[in-house]
Amino acid sequence: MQRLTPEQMAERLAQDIPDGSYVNLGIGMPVMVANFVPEGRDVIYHSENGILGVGPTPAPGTEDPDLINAAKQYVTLIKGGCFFDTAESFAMMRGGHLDIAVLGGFQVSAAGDLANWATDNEKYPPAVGGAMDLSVGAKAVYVLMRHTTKDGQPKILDECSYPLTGAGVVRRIYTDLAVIEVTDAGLQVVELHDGNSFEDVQAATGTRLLPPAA
Amino acid sequence: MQRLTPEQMAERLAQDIPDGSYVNLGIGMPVMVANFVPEGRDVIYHSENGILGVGPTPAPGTEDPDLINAAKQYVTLIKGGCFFDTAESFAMMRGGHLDIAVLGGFQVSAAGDLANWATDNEKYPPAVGGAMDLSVGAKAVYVLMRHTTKDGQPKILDECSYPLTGAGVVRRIYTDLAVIEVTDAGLQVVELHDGNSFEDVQAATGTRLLPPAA
Amino acid sequence: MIDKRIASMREALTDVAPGSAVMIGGFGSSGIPFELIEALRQHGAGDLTIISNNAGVAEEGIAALLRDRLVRKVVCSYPRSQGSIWFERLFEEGAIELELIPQGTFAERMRAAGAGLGGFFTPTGYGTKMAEGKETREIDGRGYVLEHPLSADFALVRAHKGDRWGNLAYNTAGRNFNPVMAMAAEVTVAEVEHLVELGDLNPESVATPGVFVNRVVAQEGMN
Amino acid sequence: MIDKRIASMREALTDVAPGSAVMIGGFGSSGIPFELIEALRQHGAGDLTIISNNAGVAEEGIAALLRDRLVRKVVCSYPRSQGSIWFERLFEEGAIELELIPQGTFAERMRAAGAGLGGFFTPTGYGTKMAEGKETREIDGRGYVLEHPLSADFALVRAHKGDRWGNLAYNTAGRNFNPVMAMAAEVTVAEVEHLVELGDLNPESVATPGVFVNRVVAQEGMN
Repeated sequence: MQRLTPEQMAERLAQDIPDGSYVNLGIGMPVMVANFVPEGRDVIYHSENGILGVGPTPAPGTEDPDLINAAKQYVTLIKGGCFFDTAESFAMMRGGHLDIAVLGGFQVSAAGDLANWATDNEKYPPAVGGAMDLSVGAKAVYVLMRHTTKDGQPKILDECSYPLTGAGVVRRIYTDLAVIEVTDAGLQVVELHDGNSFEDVQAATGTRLLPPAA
Repeated sequence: MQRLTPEQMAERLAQDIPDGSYVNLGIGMPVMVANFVPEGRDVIYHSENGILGVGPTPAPGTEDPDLINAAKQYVTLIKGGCFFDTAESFAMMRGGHLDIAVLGGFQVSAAGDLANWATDNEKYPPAVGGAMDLSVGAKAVYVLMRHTTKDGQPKILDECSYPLTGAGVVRRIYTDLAVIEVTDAGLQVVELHDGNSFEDVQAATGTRLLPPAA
Repeated sequence: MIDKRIASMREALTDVAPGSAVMIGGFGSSGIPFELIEALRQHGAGDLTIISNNAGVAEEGIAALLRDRLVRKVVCSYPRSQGSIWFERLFEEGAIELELIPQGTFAERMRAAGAGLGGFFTPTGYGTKMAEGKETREIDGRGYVLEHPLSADFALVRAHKGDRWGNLAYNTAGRNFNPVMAMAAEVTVAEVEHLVELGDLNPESVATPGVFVNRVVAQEGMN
Repeated sequence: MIDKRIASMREALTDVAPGSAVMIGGFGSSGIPFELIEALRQHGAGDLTIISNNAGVAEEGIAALLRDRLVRKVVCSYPRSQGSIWFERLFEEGAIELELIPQGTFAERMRAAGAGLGGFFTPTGYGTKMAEGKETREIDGRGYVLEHPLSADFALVRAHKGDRWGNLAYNTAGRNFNPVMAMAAEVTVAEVEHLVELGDLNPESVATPGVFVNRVVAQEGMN
């Protein structure tokens, strides 16, 4: 099977971010999406710690120690950006003011449930951050994740076995194998990445998929 | 009986505002209190529309059209003052961050209930503003009002007949006849203005008062 | 390219339908979007619900909407300032509905709408007429009233400066209700005294981030 | 005369008793009151409940409090950043209690405490483990969880500039949790990079009005 690299996955998702969107990118693979937004589109990135208009990594030596993103990496502010406190930042998120949240995922269910904050390892501390607020608050939640775990187990399942981040919140799943939309009828494959057959992708999935329109 | 003028009433109340207090003065007689705070005391006045550090009336011609107090009069900002929005302003009030609110009153009951926002005239529109938030939120609520109505009816009563602003919220009542503290034992007269006997003040009151300590 | 500028007050309000709920920022005469209100009056959509702290004085602002009988209902904390003749007249006639809300609850209900909350318990109004018909509860020995979010179809706000992304900064106490209303409405239209270039506003002094604003119009000096 | 300045970090924390609940502002390494945390560590009061978004990395800040075993419980949204070795070690040992709260609920619970609200309904966490044991309710067809205010005995916050009345202004994204924590605690102590004269702060850019702050201490360069 053909698997996209993380860069290719981020690039594919970036194509679906419309001009003028307000977007929150989660920690991990999602933050890479910012590097691939097609030229000519104005996209404003939100960071949960109180930034609207997150810009690129600063040149070495020019870092502002207080100016970091949700992943605690140094960033800059673009022209037209602004700062606010956490309560207001989450008002934006929970209040439906952001167009798209791109989140990583441990598991996604057929009903669009998302699990991405805790596993079943009780010795390893859970960490939720802003994921639950984004999952209920953004107008659209896109999950960017590998189709299967490192040892080949499916991550798209009938039901999530890990604790949920949000129930029925996922709109689309962008994996290294396909793009899948969560619909009332079920998980609709909207795109198979080059060289992958529907049957192969179905075989790597823990729940029934609907084939793409012919 | 000796009745204090409104200025004298405001001056009397001002003696009881400690140095360093954050104070909200209601519309009407209460705003006059600011003119009488004893020299050497730093008092910071809050205005519900989003000002901490309200200063005196501006010189004619120097008014800022946006800089008004709760009574919609032009004011200034003192050095060290600041501005914020209404939600934050009422967070201050309701959250117990202001030391004293001085409110006008239509009626006060023996239990410290306050009525100051509506009468029983249904043709006349009620108006509540910030009075209810202040009455539950300030650390101490002082009522500044005449002891009786224009036609001589008592305003301090067993029970308020007008709709309540807050139940059991009043700490002290400053009238033109006396200063009265609301205590668990009842309405305790703490001061009779010069020349007034306890019996005279009791006669002008619609509920039982406790005489001042001898 | 994000550009929320609209050429005129009139064009910014063409889609206000009769029966709309419209928030209007300001307190007394401070921070009031007078030009947008005048454009709303000229637009002429009636049967409006006006959500604003006060109900206008003389023939100005909201008072002119009342005078022209465009308003079915006023939602506010303090309808009768000195000179609120039109509100008082219509109220006495029974020609206008009034929903009176304590000012802090009023601001907080709009914030709740903007912040995606389903409601909150406030001590304000407990034990008074304002709590009648509402759910109440004792929490840690204190009485609270459950209040629900308050949203609207439009919010008309006024700022001192704004840019084409809708970032707004206010002058002194002109801020008041404008930020919470900008959060709470479906469509927020900002009247700005000064339209400035992107990057001219201090990013630490933007009191309304542009994400809350849909349209920005420079004052035309129409009043 | 209102003067909230305290001469040293140490003196600002002398009344922190063992078992206190202490909010600590900041996010990651941004806006963290590192000098106050170090003074708290040297003060030595144990059995603390630390309320902060993260749990420190390496041997810095909150991690040093954990290492010295001064902390009984951590209340936060994201305890394990890369390098949170002390939190992970104590957690695995079962030597520390964790109350994990979604970040928006965390901020909003502190704001509710500061704003005098008794609780609020949030959609965050509905249908998840976070809602277990909590009151839930459907409002207009959507599920919500009832959350209660979160207060503390002390809040340690960090600002860029502060004056003797406790007015605070922040640098860029260093604001984060500092304003809500300043509202929510019994006693708020502010560590400021620059102590400025009264009137030097722009009154429109003060993000934490002085009424929320009890003590102001200039950084000593102790780290």
